[in-house]
Amino acid sequence: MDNRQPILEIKDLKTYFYTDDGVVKGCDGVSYKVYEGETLALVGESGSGKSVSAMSILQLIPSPPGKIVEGEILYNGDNLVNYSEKQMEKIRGNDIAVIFQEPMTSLNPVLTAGYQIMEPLRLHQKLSKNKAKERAVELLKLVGIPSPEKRFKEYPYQMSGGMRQRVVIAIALACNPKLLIADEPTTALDVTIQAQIINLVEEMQEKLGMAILMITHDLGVVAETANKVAVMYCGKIVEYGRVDDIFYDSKHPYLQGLKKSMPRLDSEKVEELYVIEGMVPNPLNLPVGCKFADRCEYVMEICRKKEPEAVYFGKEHYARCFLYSDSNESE
Amino acid sequence: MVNYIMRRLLMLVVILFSASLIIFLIMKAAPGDTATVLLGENATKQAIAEVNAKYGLDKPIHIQYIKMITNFFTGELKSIYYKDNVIKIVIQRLPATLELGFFAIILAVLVSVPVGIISAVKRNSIFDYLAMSTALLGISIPVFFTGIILMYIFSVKLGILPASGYGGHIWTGGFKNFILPGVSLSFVLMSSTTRLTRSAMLDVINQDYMRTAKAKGLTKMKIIIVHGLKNAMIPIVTNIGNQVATIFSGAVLTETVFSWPGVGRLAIDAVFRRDEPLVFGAVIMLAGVYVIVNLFVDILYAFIDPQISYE
Amino acid sequence: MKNIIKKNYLHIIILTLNVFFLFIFVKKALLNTDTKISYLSFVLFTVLYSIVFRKKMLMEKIREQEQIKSKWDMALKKLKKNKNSMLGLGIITLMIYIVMLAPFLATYNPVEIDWSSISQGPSKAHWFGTDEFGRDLFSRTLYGSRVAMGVGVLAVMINSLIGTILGLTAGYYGGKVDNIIMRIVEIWNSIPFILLAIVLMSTFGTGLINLIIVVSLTGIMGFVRVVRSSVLLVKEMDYVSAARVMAIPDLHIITKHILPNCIGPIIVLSTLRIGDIILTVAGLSFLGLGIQPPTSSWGQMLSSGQQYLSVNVWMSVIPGICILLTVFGFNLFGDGLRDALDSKLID
Amino acid sequence: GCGGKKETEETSAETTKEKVLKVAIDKDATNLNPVFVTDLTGEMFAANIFDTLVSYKDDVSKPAPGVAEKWEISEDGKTYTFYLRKGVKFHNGTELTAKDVKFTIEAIMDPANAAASKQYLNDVESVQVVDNYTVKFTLKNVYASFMLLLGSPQFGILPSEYIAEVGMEAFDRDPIGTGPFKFQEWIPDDHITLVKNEDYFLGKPNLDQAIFRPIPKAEVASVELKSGGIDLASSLLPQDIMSFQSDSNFEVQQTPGLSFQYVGFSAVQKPYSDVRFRKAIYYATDFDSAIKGIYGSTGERAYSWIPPVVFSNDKEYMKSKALPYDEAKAKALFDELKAEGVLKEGMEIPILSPQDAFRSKIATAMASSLVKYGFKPKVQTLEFGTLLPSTEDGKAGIYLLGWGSVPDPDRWTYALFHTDAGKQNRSKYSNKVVDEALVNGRNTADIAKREVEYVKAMRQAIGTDYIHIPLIFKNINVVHTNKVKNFKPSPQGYIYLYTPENNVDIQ
Amino acid sequence: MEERILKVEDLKVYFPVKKGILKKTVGYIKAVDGISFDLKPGETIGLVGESGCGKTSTGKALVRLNPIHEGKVYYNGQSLTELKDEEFNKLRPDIQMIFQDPFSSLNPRMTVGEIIGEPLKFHRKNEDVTELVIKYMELTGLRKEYLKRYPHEFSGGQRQRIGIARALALEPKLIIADEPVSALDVSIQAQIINLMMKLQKELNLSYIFIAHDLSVVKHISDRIVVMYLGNVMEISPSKKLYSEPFHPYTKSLIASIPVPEPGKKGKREFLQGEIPSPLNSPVGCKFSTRCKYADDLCKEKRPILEIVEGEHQIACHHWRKINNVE
Ligand SMILES: Nc1ncnc2c1ncn2[C@@H]1O[C@H](COP(=O)(O)OP(=O)(O)OP(=O)(O)O)[C@@H](O)[C@H]1O
Ligand SMILES: Nc1ncnc2c1ncn2[C@@H]1O[C@H](COP(=O)(O)OP(=O)(O)OP(=O)(O)O)[C@@H](O)[C@H]1O
Ligand SMILES: [Mg+2]
Ligand SMILES: [Mg+2]
Repeated sequence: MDNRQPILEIKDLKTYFYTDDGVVKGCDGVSYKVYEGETLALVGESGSGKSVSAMSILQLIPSPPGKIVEGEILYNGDNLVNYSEKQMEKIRGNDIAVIFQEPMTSLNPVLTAGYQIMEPLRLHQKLSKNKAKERAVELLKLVGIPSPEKRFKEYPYQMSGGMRQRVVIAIALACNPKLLIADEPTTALDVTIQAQIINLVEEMQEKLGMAILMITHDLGVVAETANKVAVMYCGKIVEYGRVDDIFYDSKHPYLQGLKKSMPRLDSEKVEELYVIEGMVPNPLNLPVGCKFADRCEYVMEICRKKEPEAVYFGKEHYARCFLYSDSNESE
Repeated sequence: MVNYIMRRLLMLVVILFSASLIIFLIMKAAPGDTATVLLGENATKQAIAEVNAKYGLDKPIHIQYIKMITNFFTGELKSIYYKDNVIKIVIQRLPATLELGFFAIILAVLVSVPVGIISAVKRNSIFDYLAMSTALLGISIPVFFTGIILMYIFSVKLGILPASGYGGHIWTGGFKNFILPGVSLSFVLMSSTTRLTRSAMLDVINQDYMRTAKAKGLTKMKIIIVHGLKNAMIPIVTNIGNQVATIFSGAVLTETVFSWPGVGRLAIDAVFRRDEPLVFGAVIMLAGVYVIVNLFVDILYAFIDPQISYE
Repeated sequence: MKNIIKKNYLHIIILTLNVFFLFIFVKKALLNTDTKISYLSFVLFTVLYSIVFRKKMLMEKIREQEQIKSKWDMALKKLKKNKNSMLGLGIITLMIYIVMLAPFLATYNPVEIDWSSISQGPSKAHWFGTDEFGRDLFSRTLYGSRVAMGVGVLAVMINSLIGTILGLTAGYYGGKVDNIIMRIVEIWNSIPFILLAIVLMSTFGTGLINLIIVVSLTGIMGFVRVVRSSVLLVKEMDYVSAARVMAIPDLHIITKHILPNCIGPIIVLSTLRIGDIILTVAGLSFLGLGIQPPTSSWGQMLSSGQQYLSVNVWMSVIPGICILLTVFGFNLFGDGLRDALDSKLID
Repeated sequence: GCGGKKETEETSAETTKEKVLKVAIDKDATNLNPVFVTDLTGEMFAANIFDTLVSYKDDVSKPAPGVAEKWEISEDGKTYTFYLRKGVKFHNGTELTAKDVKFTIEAIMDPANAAASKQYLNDVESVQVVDNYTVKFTLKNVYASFMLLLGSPQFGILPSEYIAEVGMEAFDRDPIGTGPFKFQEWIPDDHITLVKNEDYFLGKPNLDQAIFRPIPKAEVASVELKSGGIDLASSLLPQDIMSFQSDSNFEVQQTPGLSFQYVGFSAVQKPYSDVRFRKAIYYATDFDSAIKGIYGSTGERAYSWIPPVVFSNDKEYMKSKALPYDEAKAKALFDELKAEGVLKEGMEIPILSPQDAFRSKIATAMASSLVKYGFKPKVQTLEFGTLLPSTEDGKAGIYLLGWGSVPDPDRWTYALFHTDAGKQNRSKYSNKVVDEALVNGRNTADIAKREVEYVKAMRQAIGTDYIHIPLIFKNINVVHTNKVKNFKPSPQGYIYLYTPENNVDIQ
Repeated sequence: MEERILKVEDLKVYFPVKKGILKKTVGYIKAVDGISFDLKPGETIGLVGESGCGKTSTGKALVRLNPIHEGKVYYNGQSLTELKDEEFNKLRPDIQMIFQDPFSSLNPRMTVGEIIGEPLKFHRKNEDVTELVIKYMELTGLRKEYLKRYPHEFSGGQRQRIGIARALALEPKLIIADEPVSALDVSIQAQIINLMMKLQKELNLSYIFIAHDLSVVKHISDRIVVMYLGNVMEISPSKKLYSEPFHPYTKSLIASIPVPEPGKKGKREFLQGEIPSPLNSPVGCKFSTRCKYADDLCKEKRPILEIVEGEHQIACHHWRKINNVE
């Protein structure tokens, strides 16, 4: 269906952390594509490698201990893995921008909001101080901050969480990036603010036509924002597909369980929630075979022996689960 | 802000007088008296009584202390030994101490902040390792020993620097005299500041906003200087504020070794001579410097850390 | 078994060495009270060491099965990996041995005067040379370690005790109590310490006990600050709230919940303070307020040796190096400990 | 007088090649007014800035004319008449007259000034101005050392008019006298500068300027001497003096001094009051070696109180009474005392000493030897403020102190050995023979007769009762670079920059 | 009148803002500004609202971890607010609390056995502590082998179980659970929610369940108290909350929650602006600054809780108008 060239394509990315206690495979063979004007959502449990795979794109992984050991990150066909630090600096904040999860800590507390917005403008677009200021105020207005001239001079501590997150977004949008990586941009916010922010991001996407890589663990947010979804578990994508596939035709037992175990506002009261027993395995000590095997209702012998391969249910919908491997052999 | 400073200054007065009271009481508890020391071994009883009467040393302790305070405020407190106004005597020596102290502090900051930053940025490199070991060594040597060794090397062997003494204000040609005492005094502060800068910088480097800065495409240098340093300055400044006491304590030793005409040496001599008014004055001044520098540090915060405002 | 030996070779070496020392020094042990006490304390040390070692092995066995590491285990591992702090620990251990075995290692009586050989350089008869009284510097250096370590450790114990109690009280009760304690400490801190020490020592005399008391009153501010701020951190933890909701008495909360969780910074700070205190004592010696002669102390040796720089550099260089090494050792170790326990509160 | 004159002085020194002598002193002066000086340093400055009626600068044994050209002493020894030189000018140009002499003496006697030297003027009844150049003193009693007193620097003649003008207080810090050098500036604890008085009535000093720098640590003074920071220093450490002796760039000068150090015992406290104990201690420590080892060449072993430069030199006899180092005898005496129960095994024996490098080491040596006899000696080195009061009235069992005074035997003995001397008699020593001899010595003017009395006193107190162990008469040691010429040390330890016989010069 | 285990009347929790060396109080953070609700035995009441609206402050005030500025709290008819500390301490085992952060709520220096056993040593002195500890561990699904382990050896979910076991061991009647599942992963949340519901049935507990996730609250609670800036906006039986929200705030709150069904969005109208600071909150209705129906009345007069019907209460001047009710 998609013959367009993706803006970003990640192929078999492996980012490992070499810690004192052993190797943590932060993301272990992840592949996905992001197209212009589209949103790809990464969902999954805490520690499943969502952030690591995204941060690898801009080489923002703390190193040491982190290291990209394998794979390609193709941005418009160029492999970013081979870029030098100098080349990366040109990409960061300019072509690809990031919004981080914590609005409280991702702004520098001792610099004014205005200064922080002006920085990428002056750096990448080489604007003069006055021009940059004009543009920064414009950006503040764009992200819906009332009385932007006043806020321009304020420090982060003088703003509420929602406002700070808007500033972060303004920074990210400053240079009209082609790709926006949003790492749980609303997790720390209240629902009413979250709704505002999500709306804002969508508006921006419409206006600027950028691609978004949205990381979240809230399926509600996924449903509202994403075109495609990648579900991660223990450093691997266990299921991938268009948003409808994921919500209405999910295949992987983990995803199915996850959906069932969430209480829903719009449903009648059920006595007991569905439970995925057990817990996420220790990243230092991952089991062989399917990482979900220990918690899976349908676990089979083979699951504990071999890593499942991707099984396709359509052009863009696949799951890594042995439950389906037979029926799809032919493909 | 002005309000805040006023209030702090009020506190300062309380602190100073409590500090001087502590010293005064301990001194009063000590055996021995001022007159004997003043008149020397050959003094007669009558002479001692006369001296005691003259300086009011025969009055009850609380009266003596109150008199001392009132005299201090009216500017009439006189040193028994120097027979001169205590405030004047101390103020005369204050520049030497302050210049030396601040010279040492500035020297320490100039050396240790860059070294600390480089160490943090190049963590676990040979530079880091060497810098940190040297810094640790620096706080492991007694100040007075460093002093005499420096003297032997730079004055006797190399003959390039004056060994001791104060050659006038640092800006009026006395600079050469500042080098040896300044260096030996700054050692302690240098060591602790280097180490602190490193750890503060490491802390800052791991903060989210540093990642944000990197994600903007800023160069490493710019990230460290613009985004890192100002944040790291907060603990560094605190440390310097806390170390002021150490610096001035250390100055007592340094001043003795380098024949430096400072308040520390004056105070020690005054204690040895039981010159109570002078001890009183010196303690008030030294404690005052300590408190004021700390106040200054607090005010400095307001400039570094926008979250702090003293309204 | 092989594994055990391989993992614990250091402890085994130490224990063997101890037994070896015990064996060869047994004859000298009954020489005088000094040697008797030293020998006994060494025996005690060895026995304690073996008990702790055994306990550790037992614990290890249990832990090994479960593959679980506590915070302390992780800290220990981190500490062990840190070469610097291991060097520091090595120096400290060496010093402890010297302290305990000084009478057996000394070649002369450290206070024995020999006017016929004053201020000599190192020789076969006197390995480190002699001082201005013709006393053997090697023996004096060995004995001097006792004063340095003794004063350091004791003073730090008093120091940390005072600091911890004040910090705990100020931090836990807060409000007025906090305000009063902090003001008092601040006043105390604003008096330049050396001056205070001189006044105190001229008032109460210059004995060893007085010296310990006086130096243990230094730097209380730092201690109180660190303990207080870590109490403030811990106090906000929900487990303290939980304890209060469950009507656990205050004293119990302080001792069981608050104190154990502030112990890290206290240990680190204590280690670092030992070095400071050894230096302070040396500084006081320089001003003539140190340990009283004829007891050999490094500070005294250094400051009097300094007067003989033109005659015999060894007289100052040797105690100088000893002070430097010991303080360096404690600082290295304390520093590693700080990193391992991750006590950011201490700077 | 204080303040930044430094710069001008340095630049001018370069251009005109001024002769500047830089001198190390161990302590800063506290006051430059002779009336108020209490220590050696202050006296030294007074001696260079002021003149006294008579002078002992070149010869301590007899008075030479000073401001007074000549003088007469009445038959009964109670009236002294001084005839002043004409044309002696203060540094501000006014002439010195009898009025100034009277003013000076009265300033010292004024209780409001609480001068330390007031105590020596108790015997003065009046001072009279006879005419502008004649002044007459009337005494209550015969006072043998009166001339000596008038020659000491505290009695430097003050300019009465000038003081009336500026006030005593300002004068303390910015004095003018008649002396060979004028005061120029004083940066406390850093330096005091004197410049030459071109119009000095005895001659023209060679030096243009002298800078005195207080250097509290003797080892630093040596470093300064070596590095050229100073040209001349006294009171260096013996070991440093030795190394200067072998250095051809420096000259070391010695002269017997007027100061003395000793070990004292309490005469009223057991066991110290027992002469056997004192003797045992004398035997137990090798004082000869210790003194040699500790003082080096900076002094001469003392056997009696009165220094050889004064008189009553009874050295041979007293030396024969000194006890040699003898462990066996010491042990025997200690054992005897232990047997009697006077001493106990493991007894604590405090030894009080000042903090200086010499006496504290003697104390250490004594303590080290006492350990061997089963005692617990406790050396306490105290600063003077504590030491002096704790050694009063026989409170201290064993103490080390010193003495320094003008060259008169009375001043070296009466206050210390006479029963009624007061708290100066730290041992609380009391002996009839000694008392009698001291009183006789004091009230006799004939030198030969006095000598007999003092010999008697010393033989009793030291040679028989061993109430003190005399240690040393300290030499005055001065080290200076070869560039310094014509310098001669004085027994009092003063540094005279100009005397009629020695006009110090520097090349 | 039905029996009430807890009754809160006009509760106010203020934190003084102090300034200067004399620590003069210059104002108050009105964390909780007059709320009322009650709780039946065996009932669960949910407290929801945005961050900073005073949920935790309310919970902590009930167990005296926060000072009560004004208002009354009755426990089984007995007024708690008047009790002295010692008397209150006797009642403490009855009212227990479970905390949000499973990491900071357990003392890292104590073993699980000690953590659960500690309160027992003081309150159930005569019984075998270890036995009791094991009993409660098993009740909350912890294996008894864990007795000697330290908290860091457990996952978040397990730690939360330890916290629950510690609270249960005192045999409380009422448990205040402050966001017990917010810190947990979705797949673990369900385990804890189920456990809590199971225990409630078995032990006849009453819960005050604090959360900001409306769907979780709705799932576990019988009634829901919607708070905004220290005031109650609406109290509603949980069944009615989603279907019939009456208060404009509740309406927008529900509308803001993303629904996990693609394509279902678009009909939302969400709240503008942000919550005012509790230091100087609006005089009238606290929600008036963000409410599109707000008029002068709302700005001046604070609405009181009115009964809509049965257990459904609302604090709004215009609720009838807005919802077209007579
Ligand atoms: N700096 C690091 N050092 C060591 N391990 C790391 C580091 N950063 C991440 N990891 C590990 O990599 C794995 C994936 O982490 P990642 O941050 O991508 O998770 P996530 O899916 O973003 O989770 P969350 O929802 O909590 O943000 C985790 O096991 C984590 O422990
Ligand atoms: N100890 C305290 N001192 C001062 N202010 C406090 C204190 N505790 C809470 N507050 C303030 O009271 C208000 C309510 O806080 P509270 O913790 O009750 O909110 P909450 O509803 O639990 O929020 P969250 O969802 O973030 O937990 C907040 O503005 C908070 O800043
Ligand atoms: Mg993440
Ligand atoms: Mg809360």
